[in-house]
Amino acid sequence: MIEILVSIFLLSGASLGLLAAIGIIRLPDLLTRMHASTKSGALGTAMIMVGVMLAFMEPVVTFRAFAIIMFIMITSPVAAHVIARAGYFVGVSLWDGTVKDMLKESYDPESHYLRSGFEGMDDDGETDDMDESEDQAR
Amino acid sequence: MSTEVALPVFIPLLAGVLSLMLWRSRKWQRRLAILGTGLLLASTLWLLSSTLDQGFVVLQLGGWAAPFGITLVADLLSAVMAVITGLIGFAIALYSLGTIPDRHEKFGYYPLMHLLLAGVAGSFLTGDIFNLFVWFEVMLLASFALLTLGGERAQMEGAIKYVTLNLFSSALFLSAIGLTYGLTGTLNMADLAYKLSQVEHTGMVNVVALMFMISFGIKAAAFPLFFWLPASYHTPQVAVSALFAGLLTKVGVYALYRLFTLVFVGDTGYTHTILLWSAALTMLTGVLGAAAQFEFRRILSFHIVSQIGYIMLGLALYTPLALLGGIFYLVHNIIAKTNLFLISGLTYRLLGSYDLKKLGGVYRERPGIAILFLVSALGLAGIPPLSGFFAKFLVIKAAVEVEAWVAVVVALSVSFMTLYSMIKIWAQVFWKPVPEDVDATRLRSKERDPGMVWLLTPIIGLAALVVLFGVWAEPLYQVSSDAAAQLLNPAGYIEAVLGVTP
Amino acid sequence: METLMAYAIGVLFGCAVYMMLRRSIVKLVIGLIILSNAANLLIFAVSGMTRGAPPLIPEGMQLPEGAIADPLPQALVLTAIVIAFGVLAFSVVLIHRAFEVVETDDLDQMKDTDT
Amino acid sequence: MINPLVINLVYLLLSLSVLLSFIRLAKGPSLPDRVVALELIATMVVAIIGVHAIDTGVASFLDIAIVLALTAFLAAIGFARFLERGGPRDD
Amino acid sequence: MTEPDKKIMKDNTVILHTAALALLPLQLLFSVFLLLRGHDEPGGGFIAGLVGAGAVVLYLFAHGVDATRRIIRFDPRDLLGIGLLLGTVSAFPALLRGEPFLTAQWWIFDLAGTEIKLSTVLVFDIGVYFAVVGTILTVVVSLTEAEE
Amino acid sequence: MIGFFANVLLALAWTVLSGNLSVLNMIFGFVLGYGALAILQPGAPILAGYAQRVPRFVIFILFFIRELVKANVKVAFDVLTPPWHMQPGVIAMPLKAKTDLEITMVANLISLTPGTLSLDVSNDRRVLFIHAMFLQDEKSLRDDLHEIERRILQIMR
Amino acid sequence: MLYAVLSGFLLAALVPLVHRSAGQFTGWLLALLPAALTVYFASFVPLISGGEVLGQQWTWFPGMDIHLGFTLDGLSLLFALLISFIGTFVLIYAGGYLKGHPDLGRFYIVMLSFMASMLGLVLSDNLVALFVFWELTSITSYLLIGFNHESEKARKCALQGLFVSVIGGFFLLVGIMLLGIYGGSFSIVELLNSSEDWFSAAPLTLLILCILGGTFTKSAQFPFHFWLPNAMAAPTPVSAYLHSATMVKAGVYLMARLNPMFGEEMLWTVMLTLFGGVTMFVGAWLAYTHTDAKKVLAYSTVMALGTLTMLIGIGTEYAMIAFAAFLLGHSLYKGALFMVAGSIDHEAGTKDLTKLGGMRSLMPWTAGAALLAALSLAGVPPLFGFIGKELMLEAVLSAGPLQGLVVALAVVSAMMTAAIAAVVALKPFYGPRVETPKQPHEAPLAMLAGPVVLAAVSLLFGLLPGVPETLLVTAAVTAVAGMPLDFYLSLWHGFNLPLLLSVVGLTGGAILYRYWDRTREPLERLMTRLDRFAPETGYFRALDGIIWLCDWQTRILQNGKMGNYMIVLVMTTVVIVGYTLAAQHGIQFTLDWQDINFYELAIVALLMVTAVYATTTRSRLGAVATMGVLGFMVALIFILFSAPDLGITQVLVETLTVILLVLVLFRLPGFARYSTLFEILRDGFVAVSFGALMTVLILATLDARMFEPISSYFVEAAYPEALGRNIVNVILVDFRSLDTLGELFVLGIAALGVYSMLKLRAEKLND
Ligand code: NA
Ligand code: NA
Repeated sequence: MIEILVSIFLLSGASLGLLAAIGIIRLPDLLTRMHASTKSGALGTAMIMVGVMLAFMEPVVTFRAFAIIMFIMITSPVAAHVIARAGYFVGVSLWDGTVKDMLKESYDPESHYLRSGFEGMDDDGETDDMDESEDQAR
Repeated sequence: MSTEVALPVFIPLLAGVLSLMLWRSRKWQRRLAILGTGLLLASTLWLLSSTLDQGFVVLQLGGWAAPFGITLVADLLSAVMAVITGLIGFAIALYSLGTIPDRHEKFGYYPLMHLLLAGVAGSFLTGDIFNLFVWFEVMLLASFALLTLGGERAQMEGAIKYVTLNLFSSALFLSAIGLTYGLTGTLNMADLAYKLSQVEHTGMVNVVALMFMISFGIKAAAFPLFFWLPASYHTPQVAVSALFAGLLTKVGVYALYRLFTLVFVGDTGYTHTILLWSAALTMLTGVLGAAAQFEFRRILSFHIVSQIGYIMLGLALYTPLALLGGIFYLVHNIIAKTNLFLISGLTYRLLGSYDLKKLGGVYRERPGIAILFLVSALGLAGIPPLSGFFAKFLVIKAAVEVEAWVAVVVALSVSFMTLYSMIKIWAQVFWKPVPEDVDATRLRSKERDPGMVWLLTPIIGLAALVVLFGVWAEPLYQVSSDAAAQLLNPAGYIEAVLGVTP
Repeated sequence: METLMAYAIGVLFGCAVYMMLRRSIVKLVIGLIILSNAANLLIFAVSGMTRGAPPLIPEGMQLPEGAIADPLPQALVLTAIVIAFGVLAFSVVLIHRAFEVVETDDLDQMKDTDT
Repeated sequence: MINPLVINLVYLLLSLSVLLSFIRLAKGPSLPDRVVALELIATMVVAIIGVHAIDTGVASFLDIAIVLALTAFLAAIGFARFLERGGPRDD
Repeated sequence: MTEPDKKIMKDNTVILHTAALALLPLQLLFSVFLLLRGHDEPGGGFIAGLVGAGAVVLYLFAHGVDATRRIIRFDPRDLLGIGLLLGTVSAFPALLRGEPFLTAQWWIFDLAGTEIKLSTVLVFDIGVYFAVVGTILTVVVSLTEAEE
Repeated sequence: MIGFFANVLLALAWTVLSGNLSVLNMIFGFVLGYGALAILQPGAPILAGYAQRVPRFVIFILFFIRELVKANVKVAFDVLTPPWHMQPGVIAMPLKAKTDLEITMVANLISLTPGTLSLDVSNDRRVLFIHAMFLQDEKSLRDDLHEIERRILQIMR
Repeated sequence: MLYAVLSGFLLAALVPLVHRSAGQFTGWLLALLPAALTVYFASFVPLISGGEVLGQQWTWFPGMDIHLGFTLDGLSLLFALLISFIGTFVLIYAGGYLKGHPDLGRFYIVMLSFMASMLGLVLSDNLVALFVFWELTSITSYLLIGFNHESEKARKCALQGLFVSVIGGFFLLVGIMLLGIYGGSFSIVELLNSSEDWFSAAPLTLLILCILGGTFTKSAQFPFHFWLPNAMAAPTPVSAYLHSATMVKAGVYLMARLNPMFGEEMLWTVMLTLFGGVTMFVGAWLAYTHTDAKKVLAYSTVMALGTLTMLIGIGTEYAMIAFAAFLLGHSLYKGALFMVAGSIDHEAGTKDLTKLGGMRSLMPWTAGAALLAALSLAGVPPLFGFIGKELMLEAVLSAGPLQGLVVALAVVSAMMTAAIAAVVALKPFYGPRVETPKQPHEAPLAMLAGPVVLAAVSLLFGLLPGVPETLLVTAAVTAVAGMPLDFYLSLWHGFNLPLLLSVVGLTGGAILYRYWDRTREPLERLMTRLDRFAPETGYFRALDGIIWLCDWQTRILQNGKMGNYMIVLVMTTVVIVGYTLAAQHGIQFTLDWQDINFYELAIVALLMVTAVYATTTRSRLGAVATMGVLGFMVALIFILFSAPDLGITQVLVETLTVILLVLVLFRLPGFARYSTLFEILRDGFVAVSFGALMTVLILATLDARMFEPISSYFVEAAYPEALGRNIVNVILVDFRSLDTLGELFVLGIAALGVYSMLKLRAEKLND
């Protein structure tokens, strides 16, 4: 019984990994590739670790596997964020099918200042409404 | 308990660490330099006296019996090399106090010096082939750092070659260790010797032996593997050059001596013939290279290569007299060569150059320095009754005995060309008047230079040894003779380390 | 498996040497990295490779269960890795400094110190 | 005991992902692309180690995975820093 | 190549800063864990030192040299010195018992039912730890300072 | 945080005392400890809100896993089929999160969900710029993102 | 005798002290030592002339059978007396000649050392000790010739002298070694006594040629004669004198010393006679064609050395006697003449014989001494030189197979010598007065003492030949001949062939002198034309050739290109190791492809791919990132094959390596392609060869395993004895902790090196 559970976790984890790899090969630009790689990869690994927990069923192993999942969940988005923004700002070209880029409009390449559009408002500004108005403004 | 065999390793390690921790105080680093190297010298003398008493001094580190733990072992060769390390270390420490710029002191000169000595002593005293690799690396990295200390253009250019070629050598060494372990399953040199003495000779042993030979040949600057040396040895501070000249390449030679008298003695007809050709060509190319140079330290650097050939010749001929001569030559050469580098620093201090064309007039103004040079230079060239003569005499006589005429002719030609170079320096630096465009105020100044005592003390001391080992060569001869006898009878070493009689 | 490793190590050594022969100092660094990896793997491979039996003694036992991998080459390789790392750190910075001082990355231009 | 077939299949999938990721790393075209590929490979290595731990029954291998998960992303941070400071992205 | 002092893009932001701050204690803790159990399980001074140094390097990348120097307080060279000193000194206690250099000395005692094993081996491993951290920090800090 | 720490300690104490080092026993110990802390909470200000946070956390995890799987399937479908269904783009998401830690948590969890990737935060830290893969229905995407943020803040505050 | 030798060195060391206190009387004061030595050695005369041989031995270097053994027999006594007796006057003379010279003190030091070395040489019984002194005379004479060291010419001449004698010295050294090896001893006495049992086993030809290589160069035998006149270019006639009268005779001394051993050997006799005869003639000829007084004297010395060599070679009874007599005579008159030449130079400011004349009245004492010495040189009775020459002519008449040639050479040389004598000693003093750069005065007492005494002794010995005969010559001849000979010296031997030849010689000499002005110049022109065949030209050619070779070799080998260095290293490894493997082990191994899992294959394949990609990519950072992958693959291999610690370490190290590279590469340029296609192919070949070698080595080793590894001990002892369950870690921190300690220091040093490289420069830039 538990073997089947483990197998399922392992296989789905590995499949996610493969998915990430295919994504990184197929997808057209840096940012879209990152969608595939970081998340699917991380999730796939996490699932395999769950498989490990189940396979061993020992506290020490469980703790270790859990730590691995935690660490991956912490580090991989951070890395993704850091690379993505670096790639974005140094001008890695985006896919032709990209539909909008709100960051580009808010960014001043001279002063390197990234505006929020809420400058001058106080902290309690009605954010929900702002969503709409911002979308229209652009 | 044979603590004395470990002290020459641990004293400089400790001195290096303390010196590193005292990086904020140059004053204490300087005091430590003297204290550390002084203690090192004392400990090596203790080791030598024990070795003379007992034949071998063996210490199983960590209390783990050989071949499982790491064994430190001193036979006479090791002990003599250790003493020379202490001696040169002490001399260089004194010299450094007077020559190393403040900035270099501030950026770790002294720790590096201590650790280089530790690496050298470790290499001489270890009885374990992998541990030898580790000490080689300690020594090598310390030498990298010392070589680049100062960051001048020439240093960088020289260092890149030095580093790259030596790293290739290290990779070969490491691979050879791997193959050795794969073949024999052991790392202790005595155990290796013991095991290899039990099996029929196979080609793979020779293959591995040659890998070691090439690797050590690179470190020793043997033909055709020496290129890194002349490219770099003249670039750092002269104290560093001197330290390198005296000790570094000799570690490679020592390693050749150790392995090719203890471990790889099953097919000396093959291995030692290769050594013989390499030795002859090393002598020749080195000395020819030197003759083409017009820079004090470059000349000396090329001569290191050629004299390595002499020492290798002793090993290659592999007779009692030849090994004896090789060891004698090794000791002599370290002292004389180091001293010549130190003297080059002295004239640099007086005239601000190493270029022979920009030097001159030292004999007229400073006859004392001239005599010190002449003694060391003629000693190096093998003019009697200085140390080099008997060294040369022993090696060549060994060659004549086995009628290795090529080696004899080469050795004599090299001896001649060495004299040529030394005389060239003498004529240019000492006899020739000061060139007109050279500022010689410091040379001519009658004022006392207070830092000069740091330079002169080691130079005078080493020059005295060059004379002493010439006019009173018998003690060194006896020690070398006993050391050679030990090398030719590896059973003693094996028994001392493993406690078994092969 | 050792057979396969022998080929791989040969490839690594070849690549390392090829990179060390390039004139661009930056390539030299890559060569050094591959070289040390090759040497480490050589030690590891040549002393025999064992699957799934790390040299660990389970809790509560005096000896490992069954045959285990030879721990000694592992210790050697570990030491070698560390040493290679130290050497590499130094070399990388050396190359960096050499480029700054000599103002070229062409090794053939760095020959003032020879004749 | 897990079916060896499953284990081997998992190994296959994971090694395939590593190979594919390396293709992206080799192709680039930009530095961030390569770094992303490197990150993915590191993650896949963690997964492989996990599978190996199950395969051999030696939990100690997981320690490597922990260390990898905790530190491998440092390389990515380093590359990003390189880009941020003006290093060429197409190198 | 651009001038190093000219900014080419927006600085790193809150996310990396915060992540580094959060990860630092985690990684350091883990490194100590690796150090202490290295004699029995994979780990040991060297591995632990690398992990610990990695933590500081991450912090360095996120917060810069000055902030890093503030949190580690020691000069990296002092860490290195301490490490090497511990490593070397651990060779000597054996001499007091008339044993060869580097012979391990163990002090095992029971503390509330737990066996506590103190030894020169542990001192040695701690020395390794500090030396590794000191080495990597010296290198990386010098390099980043040279860049700035 | 203190509450969680205390709970872990209690769980450990339970496992040691019970002498059974299995995973199930540890989880059991954790649950027991949680119960004890929940009872203790009104009398100990330092534990304020802990009892509520744990179920929220568990619920959040489940929610997040659902999001994860959902988004992964979407991405997987697009990756594996030849034509591109995606409409990627960068959008600005105003943040309710205020502290560094909150912003980081939000940004990272958004990054972890396939289809969205936190690019950067505006200099005044009030807007998070996100690269999204499927901008076909931006409104529902924004709702999803706000839902994630809301749940995170609930746990953290 | 040891103290006699050492006293010279000791006094040399004390010279600065003496010089400071004694001032201008230093020369006189120092001369007391050789004077005392003369007396000391003279005190042995009765004993030695009675046929005794004195021996003394001090242990020096017993291990090598090298002792400070001294033998005093007739030959060494004769030399010792000449050295100390003439040395006395040289020191006195130098005080006058070099008065006020700033380097006079240094001159005394070297001169005394030289004298002591020379004494050591002629007294030593041990051949190695003899060689030690031999080389010392070379070095000290180098310093003497180069006394005027700020002149480039002096330096060059000194160098030439040194080189020739040192090269010769090497030959001698080998000869001595051969004697020691085959004769079983370095002691001359023992060798002479051991009869010739060992001759059959020894490579006798080589041995003799080696020894002659040493003696011919030292004694300026043709074709090595050229260095001697150049040595005369040295500024002081004093040192020049020394080279004429003593050092160059070291070679002659050694030949005479060893003559009893080799006298029966054909090679020995022919070589000595032939080369000696030719040298005699060449010397005389060259002396005749030169005008510089010191050069003329130098060439005439060459002539004398040739004569002496030839006489040893002839080896007959007469030749032996002639040898001893000629040696004694030559030393006396040549010493006097050199000092005279020096005085002329000193007083008149030139030593060009064509520019000198009529100074008799201005320097009467000098002129008198010169006249006597010249007559002796020319071989005019009743001077002692005549006896020597008579005996020489008598000897050549019995020169065996070479008789005809030798006689002809001897007679011609005798004629020319007579002419030279006249040119040197008569021309400056007699005939019309020629204006000189300086107005000459009689030389001071210090410079007169030598010439006058020596010339007077020449006359005295000529008039009373029995005195030198009984005191010195008989014993010397005994030593050279190896047996006592019965003879007596006299001026008058009756009318015989030698007397006739002597008369012919003197008459011819007179004619040649008469037409010296007219014959000299055409001869000189002829010699100039022959210059390119001269041995000296050969010397310079050889020197240039060596330097060219050095430059060429250095350009080729040490060419500064690191790629080339690497290729040499790698190919050396490939060729030597590969050859050994192929020849001694064979390229044989078992390939085992069965034992591989597919995922392992994938990992290893990717490992290879990463390496190849990193070497071929143009993208520098791509290569760096690839290094990360390579590291991961290596780590995976470690992990899959049971090395978790290695895996962790590898992963961490690789990550940090990448970080390091990224940090550093920021400032460095991208991958540049500098290589041509040829270079790429060449390097590719080298790389592939090396890779193939390593593969084959590993495969071969895997098959050739000989012993079980020692590691089972670690497994067994790890927990029970070292209290650790991670065996690798236990090895690292306990079993082999010294490795780890060393490794730590490697790291520390690397950090220190990096720190100083980066910071020292930064600080420099800040200043
Ligand atoms: Na490595
Ligand atoms: Na270690």
